[in-house]
Amino acid sequence: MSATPAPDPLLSVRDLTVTVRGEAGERTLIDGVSLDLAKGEILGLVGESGSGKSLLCRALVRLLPSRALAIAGGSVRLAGRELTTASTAEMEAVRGGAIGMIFQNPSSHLDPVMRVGDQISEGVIFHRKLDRVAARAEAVAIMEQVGFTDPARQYSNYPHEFSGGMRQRAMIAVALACDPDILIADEPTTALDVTIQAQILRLLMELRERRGLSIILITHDLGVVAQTCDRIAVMRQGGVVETGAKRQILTSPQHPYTRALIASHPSMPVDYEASEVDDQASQADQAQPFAPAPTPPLAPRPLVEIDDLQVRYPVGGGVFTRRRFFSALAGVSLQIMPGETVGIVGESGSGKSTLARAMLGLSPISDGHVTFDGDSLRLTPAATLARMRREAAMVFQDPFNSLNPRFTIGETLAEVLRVHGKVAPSAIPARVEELLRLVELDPALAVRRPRQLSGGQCQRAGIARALAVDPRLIVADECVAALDVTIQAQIVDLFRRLVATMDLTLVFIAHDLAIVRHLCQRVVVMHHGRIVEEGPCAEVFARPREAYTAALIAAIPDIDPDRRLLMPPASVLSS
Amino acid sequence: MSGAAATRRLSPTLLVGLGILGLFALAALAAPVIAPYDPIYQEATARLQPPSFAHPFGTDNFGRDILSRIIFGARVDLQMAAIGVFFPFVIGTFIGALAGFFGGLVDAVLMRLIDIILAFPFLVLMLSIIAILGPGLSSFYIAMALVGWVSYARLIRAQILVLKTADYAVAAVSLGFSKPRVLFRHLLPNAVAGSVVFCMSDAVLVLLSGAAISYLGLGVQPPTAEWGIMVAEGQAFLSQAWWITLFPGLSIVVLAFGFSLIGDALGEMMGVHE
Amino acid sequence: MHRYSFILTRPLQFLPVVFGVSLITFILVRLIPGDPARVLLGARATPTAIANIRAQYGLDEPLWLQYFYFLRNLLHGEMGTSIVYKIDVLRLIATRIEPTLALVVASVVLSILIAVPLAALAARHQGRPIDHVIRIVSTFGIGFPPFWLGLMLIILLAVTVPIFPVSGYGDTLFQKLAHLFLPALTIALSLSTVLLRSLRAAMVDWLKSDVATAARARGVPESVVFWRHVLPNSIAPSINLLAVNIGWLIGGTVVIESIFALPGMGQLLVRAIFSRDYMVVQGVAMVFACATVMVNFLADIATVAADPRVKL
Amino acid sequence: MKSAFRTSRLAAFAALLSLSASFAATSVAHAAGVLSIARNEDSTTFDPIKSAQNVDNWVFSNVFDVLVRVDATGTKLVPGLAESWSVSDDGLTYTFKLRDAKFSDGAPVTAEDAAYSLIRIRDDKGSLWSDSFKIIDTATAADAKTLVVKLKSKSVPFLSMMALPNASVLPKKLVEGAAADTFAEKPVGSGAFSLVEWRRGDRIILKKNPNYWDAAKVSLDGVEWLVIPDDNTRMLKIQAGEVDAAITVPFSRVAELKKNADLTVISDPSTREDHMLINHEHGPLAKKEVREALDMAIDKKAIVEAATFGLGEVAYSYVPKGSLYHYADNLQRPYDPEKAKKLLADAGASGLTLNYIVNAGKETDEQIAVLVQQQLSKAGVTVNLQKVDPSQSWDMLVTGDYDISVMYWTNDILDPDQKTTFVLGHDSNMNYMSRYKNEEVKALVEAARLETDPAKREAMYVTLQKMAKADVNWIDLYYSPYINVTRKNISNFHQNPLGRFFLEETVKN
Repeated sequence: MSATPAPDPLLSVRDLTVTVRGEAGERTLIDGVSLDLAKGEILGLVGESGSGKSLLCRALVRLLPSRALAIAGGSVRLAGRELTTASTAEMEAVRGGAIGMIFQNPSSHLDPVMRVGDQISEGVIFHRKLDRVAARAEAVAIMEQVGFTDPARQYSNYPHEFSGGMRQRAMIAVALACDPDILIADEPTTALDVTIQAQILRLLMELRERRGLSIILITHDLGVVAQTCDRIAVMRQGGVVETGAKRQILTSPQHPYTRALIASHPSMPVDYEASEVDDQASQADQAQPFAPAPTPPLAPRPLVEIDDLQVRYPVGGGVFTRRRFFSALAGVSLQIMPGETVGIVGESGSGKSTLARAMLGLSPISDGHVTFDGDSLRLTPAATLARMRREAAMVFQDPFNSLNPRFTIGETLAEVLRVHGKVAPSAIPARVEELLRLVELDPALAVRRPRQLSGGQCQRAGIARALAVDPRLIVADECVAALDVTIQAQIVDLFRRLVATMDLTLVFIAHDLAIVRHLCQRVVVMHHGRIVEEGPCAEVFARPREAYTAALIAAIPDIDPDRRLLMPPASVLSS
Repeated sequence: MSGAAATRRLSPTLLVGLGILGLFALAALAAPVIAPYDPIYQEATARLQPPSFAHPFGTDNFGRDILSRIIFGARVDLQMAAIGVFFPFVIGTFIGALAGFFGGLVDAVLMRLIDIILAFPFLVLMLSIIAILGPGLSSFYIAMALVGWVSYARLIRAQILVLKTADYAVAAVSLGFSKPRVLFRHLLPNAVAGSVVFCMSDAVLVLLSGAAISYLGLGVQPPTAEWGIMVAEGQAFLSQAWWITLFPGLSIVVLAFGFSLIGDALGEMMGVHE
Repeated sequence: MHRYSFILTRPLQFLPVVFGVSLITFILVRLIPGDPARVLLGARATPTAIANIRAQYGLDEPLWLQYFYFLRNLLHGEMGTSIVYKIDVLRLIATRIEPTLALVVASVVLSILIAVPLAALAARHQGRPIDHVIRIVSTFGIGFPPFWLGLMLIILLAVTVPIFPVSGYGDTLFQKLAHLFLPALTIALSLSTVLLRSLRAAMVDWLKSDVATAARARGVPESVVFWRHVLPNSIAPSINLLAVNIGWLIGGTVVIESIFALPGMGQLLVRAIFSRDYMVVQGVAMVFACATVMVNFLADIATVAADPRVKL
Repeated sequence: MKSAFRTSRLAAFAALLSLSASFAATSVAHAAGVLSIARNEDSTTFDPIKSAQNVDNWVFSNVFDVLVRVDATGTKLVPGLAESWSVSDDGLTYTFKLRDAKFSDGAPVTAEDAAYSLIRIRDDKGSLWSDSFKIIDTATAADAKTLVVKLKSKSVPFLSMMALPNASVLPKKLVEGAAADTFAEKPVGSGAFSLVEWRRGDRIILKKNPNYWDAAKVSLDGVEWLVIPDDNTRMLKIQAGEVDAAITVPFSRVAELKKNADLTVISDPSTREDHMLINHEHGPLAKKEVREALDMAIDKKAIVEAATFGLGEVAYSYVPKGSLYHYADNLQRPYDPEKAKKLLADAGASGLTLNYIVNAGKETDEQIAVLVQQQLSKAGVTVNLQKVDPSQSWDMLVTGDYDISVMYWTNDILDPDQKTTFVLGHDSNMNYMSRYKNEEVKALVEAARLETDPAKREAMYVTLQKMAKADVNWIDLYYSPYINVTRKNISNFHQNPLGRFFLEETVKN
């Protein structure tokens, strides 16, 4: 599987430097990067956001995103041919013809108003000079290769008519259409669910085998790299800090940054503490090592009780046609005890966010009951909502978007305190400072607006805002999904400390099972608007009862290079 | 993307736009000081004089100094642009915000109302209002407000519809903020950017509507100096005294240019496209 | 197809709009001081003659009853009789629809012919001198009062250099096109600037978009990227803008019609308002309303056709 | 058909783009003898009894004929369809002898038709002229060519009224048999021309009527009346040679058009008089001295200079210059703002503020308003201008919601009685909305109507003109001519003072 680098690499990058002309003069974005890619090799390019990995790959084919950017030095040689000085026409032949690209977000990279098949045959027409009919036949053949079930018909569909996974397949088909030697895959699976991610990664590896492709796989996820690549290059701040064979990098990282990266990865501890869990699944007596279990034994009443909850949205239909509904939640029942930390996992569209919002009375309920500390949202909506607003708070996914961009962090917090009136107006500034310290933010940041903060800082501010109400319940909806792994680890730690010290009940929603495994006592697995499995974390992860849960767990790319990436059986996922 | 960089330094577009607007505003404020003549003073012996040292922009058929009339006209036209935009903006923003935020029946009713007004011939409304209330600027403003709010309402409604699903809006609701607080403190300030940009092109529209109404014979009361009416009245002398129409016409064009530049620059700064 | 099913249901929404327009028009024109009978009789008006005319046209009835009659007539496909022209309003309008319609269509076509190439040129050279020139010239274009611009065009292209006719409407298609050119150009010079700005902005965005990057990454030449990917994607937002502007145009060609002596509905409307010819004002307003609604309807269809994602 | 459409469209586009063809030429594709006239408004109807507007009368005179006509000077009645007429001694019975004339469809014009037309204008529900023709008792055909009209009471102006285009003789058979507006769409008359097509809002196309009784005299093959509302465009249209004539030339354009060697500017005397109405019921305006002061404070000469560009003439009597019984020596108060100020002070009306209703969209009226405002300010009078559309100003004048306003009057009959009655005779319109009241004047108006001796009658009208001036019933401003312009190749294009165009005499070379 691991090919040794050929003596004469297919692609050779030397001292590549990209600069940007700005108002304050020139800045270097890619700083003297050197890389080699052998034929048939998969090179993993790893780094966090802003490390320059995407820009590097664009620079290879000279598709810099702005005219202010320029290749300032170095060379890119493709099979001995220099690309940095090639003519426009030559580059057009290289792009697609020799180097194909796959992008992170297939939804935005596929032309929404052009049929998928036409986008595949477009490159065929330009590179292979085929006529329309022949190009179409070629495109259909490639679509079949990448896993379209009915390519002849699907040729005429538009991108939005496909799921995310199929769109990424289409993107791959577009890149493969002209039979390139090198495939650059820029975060090809980041926007996808784990099970789909596994399928796409497998597809890439198959293609490599079948076509002898060389692949540069850009990703932030070390797990993905561990499961797929031959060699790894770690990037940080525009430069490559470390390159080497996969096993060598993962097992004996040299650079401290690589070490930090590996340490932050929320790997699934395979055997760790599995033995500690016994079979009793009663929720009342959980002695977890993470939480000090502050639950008063005499208060068995659940804080939140959800009973056969249904949420439906109308889709389509009109005057003449019958209205049709989409069931986001199809009968969910769940109890959350005070002081518990519950993780809700599931893939996109499984209804986990809807559940979170319905739980807090933020989504209209079609049927069923939500009870908050004994008050029913159905029976006494006004009073229950009022209580919820005072005693529960939410933390959101997008750290920037969850804070009003016009308010400073201080203003955001102060407003909450003022509205809730739990703190005397004169004491507000002090309380704001206290809250910021609680989430380990420098109080000096209070005067900044969200845009002037990093994602991690914003997320801390978001948590501080949730804490400002002095809540008993915090619902965190995918609150680390948008963050880099090192930041993710810090936020998860913060949550763990807060839960431990503040008598909080936490509902933590995530698609990343590893994080939930780390943080939560109990896990709830959702699929298609229903709960398919729930139970103590350790037990569910160790011995999943449902095939779906098992598939979900198996699809997580582990950082351990020896663990095989399992593609879940299609029967479990198709629905 | 480059929003942060753009806000720090004023773009040249904005500077030129503000410069033009500022120049006219200055002319309007200092009109009595800088205008060489009384704008309504008629000099019987100096009718239809071409531009000269005494009258840089010439005189009209009453022997009034065009330059002075343009300077004083700036007062009326800037006021027209400002008020003609302000009320539609305020009304439209308010209604659009309510429709977008509350949805349901409120939205349905308001949207039908907007449809009706959009389908209503502007001219019927304009001429009727002026006829009913009597001619003059206030009738003009009322008519502009009755029609103009629709554009703003649509813009704001669309923005609110998007923003109310934004996480910070949901967060505000989940924190128990009252509806007015969520709407007016959190959503609206973030929604108005597009409308502020639109204001600038709307101001141009207001000026031109005023000129068109003058052409149809109903505008500002004579002998008030106003550019649109000066162009309209000057048309009678188009072939013998081009300067009567040219200079006020150019004033409208240049002011409109200024507004457009400001609109462009604001749009770029706020990342808004019309 | 399902995406187009709104074509069947949408017309139901037209009814309240047209009804609303008729009601507002009815009330508004009757609030205007002035009496059609007096206008008709002129300086020689005597009270008996006025009363006679008012009775003849039912103007002495209570307002609600007049509106009721109006609606009743409408159900029979009638809009009453013009007080000034003494003929059936619908017949009167029918004689005046074509020039207005032709003018609007010609203006829109001309605007598109002007706006699309210029927007393309500007967007593809964003930030370069040609872009600035196009933007500045087009920004200037917005501010010209149309009546002034129209006259200048006549003086320039019909009198000084007699290429086009000064005014009027023709008999043959060829003549009509010749007569429509200058008025359409007058409108197009301002309409195209609006269109140009919006198109340019969209094109600039799409040129930077992932779609364009992806197309370039598969070796598609820049010009093809532009015409096959950027342009089709940039059109959708402009359709709505165009629809709104056409809506304005339908009721706003009066000044142009008057300057170019086009025998269209705008002129009819203004004369009807000034002479308090209630029935004609109502009729024209309703025709305009229907036209605006139709334009929006067509714009919806065009939007759906231009963007397969859109569902209405 | 479709492909034909497409090719012609393609051809059109090619031509548009190459700009090679001169489109102007295509639009002047008139037959050699067709006179095209540009005017600012379209006709409203072809039923003469249903209109009271000049735009219609102009065309009525082309298409229809009347029993008695007013001559080109506007001072004499001459035979029309009636070869001759006689009046009974008691002044109640008029007998008209009709000439051998035919309608454009070839049917003869009979006394029956004439009688029917007169009864129709008196009795028809849609007639706007019922009041004026109430004076007719009976109208009968004594034989095919003899019409006898009996009046209810004596009326000297009656014969002049027979010259109104609205009293044109219509074919009884066609009008009676047709539905209400069918005849108006396809009119048949006995005038010099007949209607070919009416493209509403665009043009009226007339062709020569071969059955016209004086057809030999008619030189034109046809006439086209084009509608070009914008003054500038209308003038540019004739400058570009796209029409043969353009009427209602704005005063401001005359000097420039005169310089054009291809054009003839024609100035025909009219009966138009512009005057300033004063609301006699409003406060100090009831005082004669105040009105006198206003008359003195208004510099009519300056108005004539600035607003009519010297083309008008200062007015001093309500009977227009050149028309019947005009008194040329009437009083003219000199312009004297100082004296006016003093008069106002004496009358206790210093610091007078007046509400001036201005007709919107009338170039000259707006100019006068601006001039008057400044002139009166010199006499210490503040004038607030209020610009409203003409229909509304009319309403405001009727309800008395005004102090002063400038209006004009053009005679449509030759006899001064009509205007005198409307202006001085206390009739139902409050003396032309001025609310002027003078019993002595009123009695004299009545008497003048019945006086058959021309000399005595003239004396009575002279007295009336003096009395009105003394009372300042209104302020006479200026008389102005009809100003039209034709291309150089057009001759005999004239209007009489009552506005009738004599197109049967016009020649296109």
